[in-house]
Amino acid sequence: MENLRLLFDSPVLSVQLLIDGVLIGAIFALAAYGMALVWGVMGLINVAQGELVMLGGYAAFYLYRARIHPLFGIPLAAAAMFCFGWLLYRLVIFRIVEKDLFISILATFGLSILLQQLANTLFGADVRTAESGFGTLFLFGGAVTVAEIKLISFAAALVTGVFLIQFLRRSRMGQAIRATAQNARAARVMGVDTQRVYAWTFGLNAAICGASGALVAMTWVVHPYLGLPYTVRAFMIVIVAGLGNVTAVLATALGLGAAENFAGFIFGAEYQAAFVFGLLVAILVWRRFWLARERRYLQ
Amino acid sequence: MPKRISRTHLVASGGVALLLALAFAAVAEATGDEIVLGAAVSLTGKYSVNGKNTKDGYDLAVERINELGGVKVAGKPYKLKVTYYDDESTPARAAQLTERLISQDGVKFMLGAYGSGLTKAMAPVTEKYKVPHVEGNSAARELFTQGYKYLFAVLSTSDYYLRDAVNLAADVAKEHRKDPKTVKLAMAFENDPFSLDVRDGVLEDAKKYGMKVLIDDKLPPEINDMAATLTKVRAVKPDVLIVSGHEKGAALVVRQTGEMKIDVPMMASTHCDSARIAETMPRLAEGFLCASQWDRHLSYKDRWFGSADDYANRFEKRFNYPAPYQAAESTASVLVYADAFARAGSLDPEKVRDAIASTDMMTMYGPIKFDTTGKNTAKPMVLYQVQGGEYKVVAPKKWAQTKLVWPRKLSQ
Amino acid sequence: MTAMLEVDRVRKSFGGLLANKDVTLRVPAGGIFGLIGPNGSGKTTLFNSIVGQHPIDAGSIRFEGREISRLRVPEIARLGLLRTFQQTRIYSGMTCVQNMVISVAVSGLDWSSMFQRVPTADLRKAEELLEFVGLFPKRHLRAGDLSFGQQKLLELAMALMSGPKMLLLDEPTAGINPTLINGLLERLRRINEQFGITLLVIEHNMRVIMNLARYVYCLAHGELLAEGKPAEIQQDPRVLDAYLGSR
Amino acid sequence: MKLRRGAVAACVVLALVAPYLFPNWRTQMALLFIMIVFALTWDLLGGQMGYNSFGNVLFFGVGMYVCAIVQRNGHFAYYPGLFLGSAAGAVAAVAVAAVLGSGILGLRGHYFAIGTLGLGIAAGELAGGWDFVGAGGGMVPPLFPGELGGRETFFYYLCLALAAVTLPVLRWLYSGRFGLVLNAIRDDEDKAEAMGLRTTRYKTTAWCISAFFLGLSGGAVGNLLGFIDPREVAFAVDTFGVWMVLMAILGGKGTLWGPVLGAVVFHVTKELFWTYLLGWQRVALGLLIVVIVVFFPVGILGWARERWPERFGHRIEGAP
Repeated sequence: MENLRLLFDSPVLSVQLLIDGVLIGAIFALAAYGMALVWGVMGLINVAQGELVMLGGYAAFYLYRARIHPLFGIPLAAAAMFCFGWLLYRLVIFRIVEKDLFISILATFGLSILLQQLANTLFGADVRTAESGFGTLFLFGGAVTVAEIKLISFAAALVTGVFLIQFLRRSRMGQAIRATAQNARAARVMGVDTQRVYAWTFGLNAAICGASGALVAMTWVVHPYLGLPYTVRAFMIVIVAGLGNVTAVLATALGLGAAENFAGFIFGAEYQAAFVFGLLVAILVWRRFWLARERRYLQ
Repeated sequence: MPKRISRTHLVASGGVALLLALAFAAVAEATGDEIVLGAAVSLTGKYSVNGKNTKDGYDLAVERINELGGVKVAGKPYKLKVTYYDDESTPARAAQLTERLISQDGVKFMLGAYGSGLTKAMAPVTEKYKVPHVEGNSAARELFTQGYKYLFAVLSTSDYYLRDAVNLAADVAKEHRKDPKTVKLAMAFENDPFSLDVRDGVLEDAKKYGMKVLIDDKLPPEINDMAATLTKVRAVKPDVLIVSGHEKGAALVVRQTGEMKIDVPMMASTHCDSARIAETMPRLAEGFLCASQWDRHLSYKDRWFGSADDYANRFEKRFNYPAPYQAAESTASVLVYADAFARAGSLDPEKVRDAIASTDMMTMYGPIKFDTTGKNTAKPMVLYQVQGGEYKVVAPKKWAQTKLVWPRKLSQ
Repeated sequence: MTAMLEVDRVRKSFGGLLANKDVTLRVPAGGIFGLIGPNGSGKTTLFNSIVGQHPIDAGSIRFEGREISRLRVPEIARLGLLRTFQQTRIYSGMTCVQNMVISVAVSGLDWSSMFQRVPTADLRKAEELLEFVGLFPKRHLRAGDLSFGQQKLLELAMALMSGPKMLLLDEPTAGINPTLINGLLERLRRINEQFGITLLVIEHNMRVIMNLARYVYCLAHGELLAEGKPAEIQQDPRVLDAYLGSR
Repeated sequence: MKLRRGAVAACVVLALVAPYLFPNWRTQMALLFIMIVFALTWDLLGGQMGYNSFGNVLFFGVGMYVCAIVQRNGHFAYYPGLFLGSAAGAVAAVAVAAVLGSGILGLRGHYFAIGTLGLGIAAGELAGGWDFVGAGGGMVPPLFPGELGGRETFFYYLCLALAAVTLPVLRWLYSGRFGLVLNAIRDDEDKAEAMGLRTTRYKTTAWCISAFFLGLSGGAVGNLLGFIDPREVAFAVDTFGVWMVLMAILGGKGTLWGPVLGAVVFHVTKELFWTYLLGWQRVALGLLIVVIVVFFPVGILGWARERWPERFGHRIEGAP
């Protein structure tokens, strides 16, 4: 437990880990918003979530190539991905909405490997990155560093969260989405075009993922196979936070990012992923026993 | 309750029979005046960048050799041809495809896949079928301690990738009148056979000098962020940071050390040239040390391509990107075959194997001479440093274009 | 007469809504008892509390003198206290006979019987009971293909198959063709008399319950409003108020 | 009846002589049998019991690693080592299933799917970090001692035997009370509990049976491939783990022969893709998956049963 002692010896490291983790979590939060939205409204678990992030990253990368500053790349990538999401809905997703959840998991899994491979063929497998040109902030006399781009991610996560809440509350489409989420059949009877609502929802999801992908391209690297970690983390976050609560999603995502970063530090990077998935199983099992005491089920 | 499933039986067994028949009918193999080499390369999956390099290297060699009239075996000219499959960067697939190439497609000579894990899975198969297997992209030392007789590698084994970085660190320490013992190392290696082997080499040399290893992390293959490891690096302030994790690892470490302002006087990584860190992130990559099997500025020559530089130009013209060493070593593997076919004067795999074993040739990739375990002991590794956005050879001394810049200047 | 089921000051709330408010009732062994009350008076909630579907907030529930308010559904079922559902629940993908044969009393099953083939005795009993509820001709159909009323009968037969001591029936006549109701009542009486099973029946149809039950409990607003013989209950002004008021 | 016996006999004979008829395809065919075992054991939970697991590959990996460890550290001769190793692998897999059972099998619906997915991935990551089993470098089981080609034939028959045992065992299980209870859990688990059935016991037992066969096949596949990688061979959640599900669904889940049919169709199609669609094979596979689940969610046999219900022993009309 050498690493643990290191942490106690210089507590400022914890600050660094916490900040980094929370900022990583902000990007997970974006992917998780979209998943919660699609899951809640369309009853669909989208396993291709990470691939949407990946495609958003490529969109930002090519915009960057075309000499558009990545900061403007974020909304542009989001807009491009909205169209892509809409298209995807009209082509495939509409067939699996309102079917068994398990069907949606498998179908979107198929989509995810298809998108991976297409990206591999179209964009090449090279590791890409979009240089944002942002600098680094120093805190605590240089003991803690924060990349500005990560702060921007964090801000983007907050802004998107607020936007999402306001959109769902205020706009006509937002209200239609909420009505459909509550009861699709009733909404249809009331004259809501649920197909259009679903297409919008999925497009919105893709747009949010696209924005997070742009941030990934600016913060880390983009390659065709980066999706799975985002999908799985989005799952976890949504399960823990529940479907209807944007604030809870954000809080859980930030917490997960921090927990993961601490785990990587303490157990070594090789057990970081094992820790995350172990945690997922542990949370589920714990909730199951906790509910069983209540004579209830996790369902 | 009687469950009547007789029809089900019929449907099921009928389907089985039909499909099996369909599958078996799908094999045909043409051999005219062609020698077919088999290769499973990673066109998809995590090694697909290098898999493409490998395939391009093979293709360029085959094109060039055929352009020059092919290979003369016992007076008769043959053209070369490569049959490819995609191993998807997974060992299981690679082993299976090797088996298929040999037993179903009738391939008698195998070229290597990209990656030690894959070759580890393939070597037992080629060994079993007694099929020569010349590869230029799998450098794990373990491959050459199994007593394989049909496996030959034209490249330096992976434990040599970053030994020079350790040696350089020791030299620098001596120059500054310090004991190499005082040098502190931090290491992060991807958790795969190749990188773990690189780690072994580094550890061995570090032990030789008595250096202290402060951090020894294994990075998971799907890692997207190195913040946890780098925070540790900042805390313990090592003199050398060594990273190996294919392209992703190289790109991530350059990017994140830059962003987190991790100030380590010497940083070294594998694969930074194929990750193109100097081209895409010149500011952050400045001063990084990169291990390479080969460089276009080395003064090697052969009769097919001319000098190393000629090869690089030809490659760039053909494929529109600068030749990485992964392509050069793939080309060299084909050249070994061309040379061995001519000397063996036969296409009998046994005779070809013996001819390969006695190879002693010069190529644009470097001298090739196999020891009894099948690895090329004649060619050294080189170490680049990124200086002013370009890769400059700094070690070994014999090939050095320029002097090492130490300590590395932190970008602002 | 000893009490078979004792419900003592049971309280259950969902969020802010108090569904059962200190309900106390004693069901003696051996008869047919009715549980009535207007919609939303907490009858089904009480059933759910008794069989262990959800925890109760306060109070105690005893079955044959044994405290069961902390036990879970299958444990209570194995004691011989079974319920049927308002919306029927059957295994829709399996045939009627299959539905029946896995409904045998679990207390008689141990590890070794897990992998057994279904004994012919069980098959015979299943067919007899299907005959009893009038589903014998349909015994090889998928249960999911039956009509709603037939599914209710199947569910009743499944409950009988496991030889319970007491059955809680949630609106057995709802959704059944009115012409068949008399037959159903006849069967319920025979279940009580021939098989010796105590019945507690939730019912909306006043004519039915007055005809069937020997003793009736009436719930309103989550509280026990009145209890007594059908004739008494029928005259009770509070009960009339509750029903009329709820309209 | 005669026709059916004839068809079965023909299949048995074909399977027995196949390695001599098509010696080049022995490894592929051995893997096909493993795929059949995968699909069958997945269907035991997913099809018959309605518990869609994404992590069954966990038991496969446990069996593979335990077998290889016994072979490596046990200093036995090859065949005893393989035999003991496989047995130990199967026992270990069953033990893991039994221990995890009460916790994981209490999850329902998609929580179960995701929980098992997490288990499978976590196991791969743990094995990938553990130096005792070679960490990310993987393990190499001992070399087969026999002569050239003997290895393929040996493993062909081993895998054939495995599939040939799994199928009748499952058939026997489905024909009795056990199968009926599993179906009851699938149709309405709450009702099964309300009837007093000890559902957890049945579910755990089913999982253990599934784990047993997967553990055995893990030992065999580790030796057949000759190389164990933690994430891509042993705990290959995103390939084997998902393929099991697909194969069972493709053939028709909840039927005995569906998974077999699905495994054959899927394996052969996949091999053809990999041969003829170089570079695009995963696009084709992805499309195939989408098409399968969107258009054939009930699978080949399920579709056939809807089409010709009377041939499958189902009656729609009343009374004989």
